[in-house]
Amino acid sequence: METELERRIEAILMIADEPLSLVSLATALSAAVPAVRQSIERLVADYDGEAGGPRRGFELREVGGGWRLYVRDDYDDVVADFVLTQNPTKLSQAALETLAVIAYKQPISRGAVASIRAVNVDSVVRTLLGRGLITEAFTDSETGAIHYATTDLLLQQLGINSLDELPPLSPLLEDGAEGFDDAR
Amino acid sequence: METELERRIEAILMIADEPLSLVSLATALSAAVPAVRQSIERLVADYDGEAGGPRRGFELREVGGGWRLYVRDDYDDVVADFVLTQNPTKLSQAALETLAVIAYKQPISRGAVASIRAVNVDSVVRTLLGRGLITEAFTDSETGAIHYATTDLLLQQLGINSLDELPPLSPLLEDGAEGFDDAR
Amino acid sequence: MPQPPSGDAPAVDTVDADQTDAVAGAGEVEEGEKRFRVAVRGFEGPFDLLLSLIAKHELDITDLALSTITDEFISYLAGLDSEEELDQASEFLVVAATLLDLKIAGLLPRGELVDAEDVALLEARDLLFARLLQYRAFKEAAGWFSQRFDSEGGRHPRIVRLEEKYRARTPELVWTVSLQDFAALAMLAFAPKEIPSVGLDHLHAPLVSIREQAAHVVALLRRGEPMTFRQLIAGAELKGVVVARFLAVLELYRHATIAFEQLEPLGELTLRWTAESWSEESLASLGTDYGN
Repeated sequence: METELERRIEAILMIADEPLSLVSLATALSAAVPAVRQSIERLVADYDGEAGGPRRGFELREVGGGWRLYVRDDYDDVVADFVLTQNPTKLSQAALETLAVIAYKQPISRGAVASIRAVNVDSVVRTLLGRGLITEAFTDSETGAIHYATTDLLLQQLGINSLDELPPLSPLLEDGAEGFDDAR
Repeated sequence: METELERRIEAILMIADEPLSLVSLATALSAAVPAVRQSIERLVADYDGEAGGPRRGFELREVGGGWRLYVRDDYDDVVADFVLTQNPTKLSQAALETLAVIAYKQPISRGAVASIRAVNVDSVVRTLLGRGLITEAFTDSETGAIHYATTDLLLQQLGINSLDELPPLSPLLEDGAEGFDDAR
Repeated sequence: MPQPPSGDAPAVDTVDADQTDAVAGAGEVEEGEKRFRVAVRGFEGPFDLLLSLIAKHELDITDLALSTITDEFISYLAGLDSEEELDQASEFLVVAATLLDLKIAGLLPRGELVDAEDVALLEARDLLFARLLQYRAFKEAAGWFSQRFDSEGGRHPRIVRLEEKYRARTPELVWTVSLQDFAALAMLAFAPKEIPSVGLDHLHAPLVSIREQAAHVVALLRRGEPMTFRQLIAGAELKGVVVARFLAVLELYRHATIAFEQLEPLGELTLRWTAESWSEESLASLGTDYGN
């Protein structure tokens, strides 16, 4: 019965085109979330060769808050020729820095980002929106200022599951930031 | 060594969208065709549970002269249910707006749509493709960007015979839209 | 140790080796070769290193001739060709603006005369340091983002077209949009999105506004009579008001609207209106560096 659940999860993973959360898997399979979690764990171990079988050319990874099949990184070079990699153009330094500010300070208004960056960030914010890396979280009812937050797509592209996995800003900033906050 | 070949084939199958012939696999892996054939046979048996492991939720099948991973027939219902939940009968507002942008600006790349809509449109474009309302018109040879166009199905749904019958947008907005193009 | 602005600034001791390594190590996240290097009296090395030394109070900002750095930077700019280097250039501008503010704060007279005004100005200086630190921290974080994007960009998730048999079983689309509605949707999508400007003043109302104080200073000086700074701050009770008024004077000086005279170090500061054209708009752009 448990094994059967793993096979059904395998079938769905085969056609999924984005990371699937435990909840959405459980809903689709009419199964309990803990059971799905256990099955996922077993599948991960299975594909990693820890269940008696071979270490597969693919792996099951948790990225962006969900589970998805990936080519195992050992074989990324092997498949590179096979995929039409449409690598999006790299983000500029300005865009990366703005993204970092939003990631750590979200939800944050464009004006607040600009005051940290000390430059106008309008076009950069637009680029980040178009890339789907940030989204409009809410609009302040008093000031009308749109506040931005990062998206699951950002987590996916960073290969992490939650914002908690962002590296801590250096302790230097901690000191600095306090002074800065006071000033505002 | 032989086993290693199976893992590399597995990696390629995981991301291959089309059935792959033995020859194209052999070429990609710099391996001999007979060795690839044997590996494929072993993988088929492996996924079918004849190599000591479980009978997987997916299978390796030869279709149209090539090999591709498919959901195992036994799990068709599970997958069909899942697909159903992913595809409601009505298009979302985001999908409709994206469709409108493509209709008036075709052929247009996904990136260009994203920059007009200021959101990421990847999943919406997939939905529209899946619904047959848009199609891949051509791929820019330089950038590799796929350009999309609308289909006859859209014309039918709108009750018109050609794109010329789309109501003209006000000249003012045309300017605005062009401004955005420049800004990209 | 802070030095008075006039007089000979002693050469700063050479940076000890391990420190250089530490900072250079942090910078290696981004590729190193063609980065902007600075050579001013007492310091030679990457701009980054210069910054971190200033931030750690190990190099005195008042010892630096910013004009030399700027000159070097302009000639460095002339040799730029790639977009990446241009990124560095814009980064420099951000930091240079902060450095300039820092230097203005750093040039304040200090010495035996320690009074409330000086203390407040020192606090303002620390705030600018804080901004520098914050900028550096986010820059480092951006480096991490870039690395992750690169490494994750090389990974391959399974994305394949849905098999036809499943696609055929998806429920039929219920189309309810009329031709006119469809055109209206297009118009909605093409309409230039208003980018509402965000008045920071609403968000973090500052206790004292430099712009307001500048308006006050302008009003006093525009009458034409020179005034001493002491006269300018007469009646100001709040420490913050004095500081803001001083910063306003510096800002106005930067905009070449006023000139000042100081006959001897720590002597009386006399201010004079020199601007030929002045509009309220000029006032609006004042003090924006300070976030208000």
